[in-house]
Amino acid sequence: MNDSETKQLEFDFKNVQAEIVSESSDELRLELGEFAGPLDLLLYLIRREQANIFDIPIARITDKYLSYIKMMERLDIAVAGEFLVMAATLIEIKSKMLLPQEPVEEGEEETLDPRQELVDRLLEHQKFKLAAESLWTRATVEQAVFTRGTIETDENNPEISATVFDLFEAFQKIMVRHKEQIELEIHREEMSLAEMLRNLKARLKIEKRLNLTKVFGEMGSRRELILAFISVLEIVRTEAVALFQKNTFEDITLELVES
Amino acid sequence: MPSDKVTTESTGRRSVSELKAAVEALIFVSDEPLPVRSIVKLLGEEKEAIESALEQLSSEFSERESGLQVREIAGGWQMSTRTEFHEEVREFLKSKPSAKLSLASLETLAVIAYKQPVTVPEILEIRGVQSASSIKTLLDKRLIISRGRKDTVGKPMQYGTSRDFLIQFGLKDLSELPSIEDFEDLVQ
Amino acid sequence: MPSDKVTTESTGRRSVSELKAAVEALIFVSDEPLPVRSIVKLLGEEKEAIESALEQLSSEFSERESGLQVREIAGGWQMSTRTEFHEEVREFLKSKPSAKLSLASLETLAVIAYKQPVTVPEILEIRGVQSASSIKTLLDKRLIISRGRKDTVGKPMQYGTSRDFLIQFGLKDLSELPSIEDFEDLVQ
Repeated sequence: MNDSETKQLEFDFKNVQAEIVSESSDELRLELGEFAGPLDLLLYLIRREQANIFDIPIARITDKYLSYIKMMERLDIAVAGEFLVMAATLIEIKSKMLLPQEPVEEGEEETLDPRQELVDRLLEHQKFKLAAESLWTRATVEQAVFTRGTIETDENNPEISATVFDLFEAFQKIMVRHKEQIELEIHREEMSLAEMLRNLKARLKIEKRLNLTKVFGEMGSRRELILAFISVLEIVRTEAVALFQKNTFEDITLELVES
Repeated sequence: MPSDKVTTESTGRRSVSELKAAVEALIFVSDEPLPVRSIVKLLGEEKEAIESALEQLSSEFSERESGLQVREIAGGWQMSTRTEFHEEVREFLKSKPSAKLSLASLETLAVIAYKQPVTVPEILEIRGVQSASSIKTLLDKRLIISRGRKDTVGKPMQYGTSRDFLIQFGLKDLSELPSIEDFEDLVQ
Repeated sequence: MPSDKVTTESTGRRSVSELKAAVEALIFVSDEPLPVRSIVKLLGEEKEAIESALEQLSSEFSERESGLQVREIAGGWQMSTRTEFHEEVREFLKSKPSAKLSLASLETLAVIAYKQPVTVPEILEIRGVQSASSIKTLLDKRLIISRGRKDTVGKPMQYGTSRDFLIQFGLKDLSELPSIEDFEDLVQ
C-alpha cells in the first residue's frame, strides 16, 4: 500500500472519493489505497445511492457494500481487514434494524438507533477530510513563500537539530552496523587483509588515483568491504598518498603523491 | 509611514528607528522564525518596545509593496518573499513545488493536528484504516513528533504536530487552525 | 522617497514598483550576489530598467535606515545586514540554540541514551569510532553526565543522560524514548 504515498496530490480535492471506476456496466475496478478505507467506501455508496447520511437505508447500503467486497475478491484484490470488520458491523446493524421496535413507554428513554454509532463515525470522518482539505490549501499557499538563501555568516554547518526519533534512528543504524561487524568476525575466511592491501597498493601504483566510492562498490562481500576500508587506512598511514573530497558527501579520491 | 516620527524613544538604549533596524537585521540572519523573547534577551530592550518595532516593521514592508514580508509564524518572526512573486522566485531557484503529501498522509496529519496528543489506535478509529505508512512519512518529514506515552494498556506512543508543521503550513500557532467544529456545518 | 511615483513605467510587463519588488525577492533568496544579466534573463525586462530598479531599491534601503542594505558586490547584487549591526548579529549567531548536534554527537548520544550507563570503550565498541570529542561536546552541552566508574580493569568512567537531555528532547523520563516496538508497525 506504499504506493499511495507516491501518488501526488494533484487532483481536485472536492471530487475525490474512493477511486471506484466503472469500466463497463458491471465490471468495476476499485482502487485501494490507504485513503480508500471502509468509511470512504461507505460514504461513496451513500452518495451514489443518494441516501441521507442521517437516515441510511442500511439494508440497501449493506448489500451494495457486500457486493463491492465480493467484487474485490473476484478481481483478486486482497481485501484489507478493515473492510471485513465494517462488513460485519453493517450486517449487525442490519439485523438489529430487523428486530421489532419495542414501544417506547412513558418516561422511558428512547432506544438508540442502531445506526447512530456508524453515523457518528462517518460524520467525524468527513470532518477530518474537510480539515485535510483546508490543510492542503494552506500548504499550497505556503509553498509560494520562500525564505532567504544561505548567507556568508552562516557557516554551512553539518549540524542538524534533533528529535528523539533522530536519536532512535541513529541508534538503530549503529546497531545494524555493529551486528554486521560481529557477523564478519565470525565468518573470517577467504581473502586476507595482507592480500587486499597488496591488491590495492598495486592498483594505486598503476592507476595513480583511486575513486574510493568505486573501489568500495566493487567489493563482493561486507567482509571484503571492511578489508578494503582497513587497507585504505593503512595505505594512507604508510604511503605517500592524499585523500581528496571536493564537497561533503562527494566521492573521495585516493591519490599517489609524487615524491 | 507616520510611525517612527510619532512614537517616542524606546525605553532602552536605542531609538525606535534603531531598534526597528536592529530587529530587521536579526530576523534577516535567523534561519528560523525568531521568537520575541530571543530578541529581548539579545538586545536588552523591553518586550513591548520590540513587539511594537516588529509590528511597525511588518506593516512598513506591506505598505511599501516590498517583494518581502515580515510576519509572525510558528511562535517567531520571519522574513520571506511575498506569494505574489512565487513564479519568478521558483524559476530562479529552479525549484519545483515540493512533493505534496498524499491524501492519506494529509488526512492522518489533520487527525493528529486536531486531536493531539493522539495514538495510532485513535487515528485508526477516525480514519477507518491503518495509517502506519502515513505516520512514518510524517515523522520523516518532521511534521509530527512524539508526545510521550499514553497511560493506557500498552503505553502507546502519542503524536502531535511539530514546529516544522507550523512553519510549513504558515501558522502562528495551533489556535490559527480553523476549529474542527467549523467543518461540521460543511458536512452534508 | 520620490522614486516610484515620479519614474515612468518600465519597458517590460511590470510597473517600476512591481519590478523593484520582484528584484528584491530574487536578491533575497539568492545564495550569492546576483548578476544583473541573470535578473534580465529571468524577468525578461530591459537591462536599464532592472539596473534602475536595483539602484532605487538600494537607495530606499539606506534612506529608511533599514537594518539591511542592498549593494553591488563581486559582480552581483546582494542583500545583507548593515555593518552598524554586526555586533548584534554576531552575538545572535553565537547564541543560537544549543539543541543542534553534529551527526557524530547524535550517534554518541543515542548510544549513551539507550545503553546507559556506558563507558567510553563500550561506546567505541558499538560505534566503531572514537567518540572522545563528541563526548566532550555532549558534556559541554550538559546532555550527558558521568555516572561513576565501572568496576572493571582501568575503572573507566561511565556516562548517562542528564535531566537537561530529558528537557531538550521533551521526555518525561527515559521510558519515553522510542523503542523498537513503536516502530515495528511503522517500518514498512
